[in-house]
Amino acid sequence: MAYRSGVNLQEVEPQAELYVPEPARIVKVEPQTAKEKLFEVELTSGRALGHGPGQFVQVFVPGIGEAPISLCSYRPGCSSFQLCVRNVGTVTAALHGLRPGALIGLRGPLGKGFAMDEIKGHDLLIVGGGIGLVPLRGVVQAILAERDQYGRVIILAGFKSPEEILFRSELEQWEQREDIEFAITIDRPHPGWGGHVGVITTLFPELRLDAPNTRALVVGPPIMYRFVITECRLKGLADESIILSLERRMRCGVGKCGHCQINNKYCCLDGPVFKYSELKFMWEAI
Amino acid sequence: MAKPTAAVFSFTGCEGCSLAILECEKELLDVVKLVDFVEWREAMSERTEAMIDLGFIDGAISTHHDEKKIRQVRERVRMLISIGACATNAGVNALKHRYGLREVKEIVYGEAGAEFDTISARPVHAVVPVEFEIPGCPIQGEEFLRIVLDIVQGKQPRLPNYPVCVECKRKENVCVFEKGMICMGPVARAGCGADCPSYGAWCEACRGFVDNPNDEAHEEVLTKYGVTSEELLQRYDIFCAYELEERKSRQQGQR
Amino acid sequence: MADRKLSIFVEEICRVEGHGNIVLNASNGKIEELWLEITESPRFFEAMMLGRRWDEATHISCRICGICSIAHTTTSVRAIEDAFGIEPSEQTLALRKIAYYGEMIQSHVLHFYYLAAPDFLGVPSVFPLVQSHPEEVKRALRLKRLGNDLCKAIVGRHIHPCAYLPKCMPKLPDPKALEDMHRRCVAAREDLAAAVDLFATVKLPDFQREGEALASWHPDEYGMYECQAIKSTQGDLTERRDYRQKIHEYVVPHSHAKHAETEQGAYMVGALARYRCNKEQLHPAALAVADRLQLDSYLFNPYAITLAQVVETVHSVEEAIRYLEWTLGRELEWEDWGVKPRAGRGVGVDEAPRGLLIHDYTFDDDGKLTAVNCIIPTNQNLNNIERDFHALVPQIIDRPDAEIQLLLEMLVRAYDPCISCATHLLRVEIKR
Amino acid sequence: MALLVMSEDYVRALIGKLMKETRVVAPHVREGRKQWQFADVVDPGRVALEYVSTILPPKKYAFPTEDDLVHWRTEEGFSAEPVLSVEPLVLFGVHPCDIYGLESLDISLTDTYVDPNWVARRRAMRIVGIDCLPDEWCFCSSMKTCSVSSGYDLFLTPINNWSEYVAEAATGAGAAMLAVAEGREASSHDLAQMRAWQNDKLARQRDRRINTEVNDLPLHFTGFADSVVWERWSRKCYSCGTCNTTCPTCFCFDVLDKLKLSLDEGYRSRVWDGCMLEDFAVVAPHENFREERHERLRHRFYRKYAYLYTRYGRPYCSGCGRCVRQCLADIDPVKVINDLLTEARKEAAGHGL
Ligand SMILES: Cc1cc2nc3c(=O)[nH]c(=O)nc-3n(C[C@H](O)[C@H](O)[C@H](O)COP(=O)(O)OP(=O)(O)OC[C@H]3O[C@@H](n4cnc5c(N)ncnc54)[C@H](O)[C@@H]3O)c2cc1C
Ligand code: SF4
Ligand code: SF4
Ligand code: SF4
Repeated sequence: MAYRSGVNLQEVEPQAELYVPEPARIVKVEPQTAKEKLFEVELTSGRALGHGPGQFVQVFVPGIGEAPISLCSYRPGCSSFQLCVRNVGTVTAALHGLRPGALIGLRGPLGKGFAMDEIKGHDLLIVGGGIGLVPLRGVVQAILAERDQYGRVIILAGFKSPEEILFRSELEQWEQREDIEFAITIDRPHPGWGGHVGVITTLFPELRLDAPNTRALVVGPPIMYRFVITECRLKGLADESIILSLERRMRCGVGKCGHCQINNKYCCLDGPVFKYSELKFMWEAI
Repeated sequence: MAKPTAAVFSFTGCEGCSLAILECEKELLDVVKLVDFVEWREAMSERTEAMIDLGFIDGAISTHHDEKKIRQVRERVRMLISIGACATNAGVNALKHRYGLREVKEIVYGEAGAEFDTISARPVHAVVPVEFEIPGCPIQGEEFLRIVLDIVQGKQPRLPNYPVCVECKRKENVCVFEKGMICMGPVARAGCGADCPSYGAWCEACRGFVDNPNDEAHEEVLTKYGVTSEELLQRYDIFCAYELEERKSRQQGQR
Repeated sequence: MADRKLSIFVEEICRVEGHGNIVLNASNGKIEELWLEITESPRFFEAMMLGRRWDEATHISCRICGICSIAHTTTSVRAIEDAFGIEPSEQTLALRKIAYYGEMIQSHVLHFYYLAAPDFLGVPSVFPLVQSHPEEVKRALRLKRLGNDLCKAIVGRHIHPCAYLPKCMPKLPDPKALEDMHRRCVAAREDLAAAVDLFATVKLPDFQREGEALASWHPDEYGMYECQAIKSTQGDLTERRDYRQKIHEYVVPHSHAKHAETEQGAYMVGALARYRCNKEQLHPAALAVADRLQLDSYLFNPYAITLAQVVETVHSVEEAIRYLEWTLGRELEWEDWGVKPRAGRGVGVDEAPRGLLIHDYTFDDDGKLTAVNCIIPTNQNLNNIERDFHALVPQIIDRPDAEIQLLLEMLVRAYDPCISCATHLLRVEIKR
Repeated sequence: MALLVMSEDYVRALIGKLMKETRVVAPHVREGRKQWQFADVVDPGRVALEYVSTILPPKKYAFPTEDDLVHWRTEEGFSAEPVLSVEPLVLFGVHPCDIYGLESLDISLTDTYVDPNWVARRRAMRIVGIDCLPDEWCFCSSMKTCSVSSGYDLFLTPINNWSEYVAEAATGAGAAMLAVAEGREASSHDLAQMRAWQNDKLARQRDRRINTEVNDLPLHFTGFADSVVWERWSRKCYSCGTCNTTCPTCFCFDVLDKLKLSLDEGYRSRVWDGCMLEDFAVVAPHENFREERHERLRHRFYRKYAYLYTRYGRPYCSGCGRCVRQCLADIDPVKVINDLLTEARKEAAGHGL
């Protein structure tokens, strides 16, 4: 029989701390919008997290619970890191109630982030919808740290309304930069908004891309993926050049609990960052 | 944060649910460190005029007096939590709806019954808005404590949305269908630890239904075990009579 | 003070189960109105049960009362068994009794410690006692928990037991749990001794009123469970099924609870009634406690019901120990559940902690209920309480309102009325 | 390895000897019916050596229904530590399908990250396997789990109509058990009976087969996500998760926070979960990735026979039949898969293939 045989349990190394949150301190809290806050966090041990862009941590609020949150900063050498959290439920609400100095628990970094080595040397089309911009912010920071390693960098950001715009001052800086092509849109007209209006796909017709050399990094709500992927493919991007990050319910974050399974992938282990080519035959992915 | 105040108010019911709170003996001493009980007729003589943070209601609303009183209570309470099958679901009280109100009075009290105040039994949420509901007949002490903890911490409490079979199988029970009993477990909301099947009896869905019960499957299965649809409905009735009435009127409303 | 108008209205008497009011109107020392009003919403159990299958009957009727739901279940199951001609095995009876005494313990402890003791200690509820009498409170918790856990070990839980069915136990208890319960029952003797010490210091209000008392009777044991006949302090025995010949129920306008009487008029049921009827059959340990509390000198003082409960708790713990030992001494056997319904009438009579409880069912061929009558202890006591009121008030009418009110409330509480149980019961209203 | 033939009395005597040193768990009949449960042995005479299947698989000893993982405090800052209680254990009387189940969880729970609680408890476990006769729900012959060649210390095969057992040690621990056991040497006649036993097992399942080679299942599942089969079978599914709960190869869990009433300390513990339950794939806010019953049923089947098969190199189904034995709606994997295969053939015919 061709079944894989059992595991020699004497040879594996049990990870005693696998589910144990490590103490971390909230250093700073910055309100972003009505629903999002940006937390600056560091491990109390002083150890640097050592994460890559697109990875996440399991954040534990004592007594309340745990939730997966993307690491949204990428600043090698800096012992603290940032989490941008939208208040949607139990844990996120409790997080929003915390002040600088509060202690939380963290597990991670977890998951496969954006493979920066694979996208180096290419033009990048970065598309972020709403809270989807959160993991992408780390990517942009990584790119800017080594700007010369990449080709063109195009960033498209979409929000429902001006009130929901995240990382406002940073977006303004990106907009100012000569080495980034930046566009922002809001879904519906809004008093006082002079910029582009329309869903994010309405920014696509203007785009001129060198398709074979372009990698698209797309993060947003499920509905956005369907339309943005179609646009990317229309622009001639190959399926393996479209890179996405997905969200699922996660309890363990380490490929055991089964909640984040998307067809035969575990979102927490094999993702959250996937190539569209991996997902396109998965009816549960998008 | 100041210690929240709590009160228990009883309406039409057996008061088993208030007793279930008193029965958390081991924990009660810790609970009074978390919340201050300021009014609870069954257990204490004190009463209060002040606004109450947490009001637990047991019992259904089944008289005009009840109805008036619950409206007054609502005014005095920040967070209203119905506890037990009667308060959340009208409980067994709704069984009387199968007869006319006049008939039930007569059956029990004879002619003298005619002047008694009774109206259709309704859950609290049908009369005033409630913030949360803890089901069960009676409520489970553990669940009650968990929910009080959640509330004290500002956490949204949650009830399981899976059927009793889950807890029943975790306890490795022999399914009571195999003993010739009829079980509501497959459509009933869990959270009780499958108490009844674990002690060898059947589940009566005292916690109401899961969000999307598969009644059609249940009817089919029960037919397999020789139960008629009518008997099935009767079974549903014991604790879910009101829920079924509500569902029916919702469906009619949609049409 | 001759022209003092007295008007007391106690709305929703506290520390009783259910809703009731006391109404007292007196003018110039003459009582104009004095009654116990039951405002508990009527619940119509007897009607709701008609047409239901026999296997639903118990689960519905035990919802009459959450405080003594084991008693209701016991009586209901026995009515079903009576109707279907089922004789449960000795093992089943022994196991049921453990749960039954469990409830007696928990209910009595709840009453004498949580509900009555605050009166004697001069506080409004058990909560202040947590600070002032921590040891007593812990002892009360321990004893009450013992009662609960006895129920839990056998029938799953005390409020609306899960596993109490006609014919046999649907699940055998875990022998380890039984051993544990035995150990705890034995240890509880010490807590009880301390409770007895506390109640030995209590001074009861001075009041006596003679009257009939009814209780279950069993040839071989103190009548509680498995009643064979209803015994009266008048000396007569009434067959279980013939209870109607002795007890007459009627509706009174001021109350949702039916009242009851015998030919002698109002009568008393409950712990003191049982003591008066069957004292000789008590366990010697309980008799010794009765002596210590001088219960025999209070036979006609309703405030002494609380003391009788202390005595009965000792009895119940001893009985629980006896039946636990019986069960532990043998290998429990599986019995198959399978009840065959048949047409006929069945009557269950037992003692709820508050007194005589009767469930009377008639079934048709399909095992569906065609007639139901339930007689509940609190209902039976209501009449007696009102008689007590009328005897007591003239004796105390010159005292201050607050004292009158307290004495009346304490009197009602002493009967340990379970008003929700009375289904069909309480507020004190004093208008002078 | 040495073979020893033991009478039933000797087998029970061996249990008695093992009990002196270690906690021993074995199947026991439940409530006087044809249902069994792994439970602590109190009296070796009451162990059910001849049984069909326990309600819950023996994985519960390494992966309890509720298992505390983490203990945390906030008294002085925040601290957390792993929680693990392990105790040496002999699992006596495990059927081949359940051994297969335990080995499967060894694979998935050590893949990439190594689950500490599982591994510690599994290491502290000795397994005595025992062979069985399948009932009308078993389909181990289709799943090729009728016999296993590893995953046990000692294995007992009944011969001479359950009066004797051929004991075969596979490890040092197994050999040590044999060393204290009594019995006689095996003869070639005994070995022939062992083989006959295997054949008998296969023969009993002749009419209960999956109509394809199990190795081909991942392939057969490809492209049938939209098959009517899922909808058809899910119509009578309660979403009660009994199939997940009783499965020896399921390992999904939820994590609960249990807070002490003092508010400054608590546990995080895992409880069994199941992909058939309605809220299994719910994320914020109110999005359910498998909202429909048929989506959940499909996921379960794909996970067992395709996803995890490709991922971990073996099907995550041991053919023990528990899921259908306990399913009130009689949703039978054999029938569902055969139904899928039939539909596939019809479809292929429709395409003129
Ligand atoms: C890889 C990854 C990265 C992420 N990164 C971020 C990020 O950077 N920032 C961010 O804000 N969010 C992020 N999220 C999303 C975030 O994890 C979720 O919003 C978070 O888990 C919500 O947790 P909560 O406890 O606050 O909400 P919950 O209390 O879990 O509730 C959220 C919603 O889920 C539903 N729900 C959850 N559990 C149940 C249940 N058992 N039964 C019924 N309904 C249920 C509820 O309807 C509720 O509306 C990320 C998610 C993933 C997977
Ligand atoms: S006994 Fe009831 S709750 Fe338990 S598995 Fe069977 S049907 Fe489900
Ligand atoms: S098993 Fe059913 S009837 Fe029993 S407590 Fe649970 S929900 Fe209520
Ligand atoms: S397949 Fe059967 S056991 Fe599984 S969830 Fe559906 S009804 Fe329950």
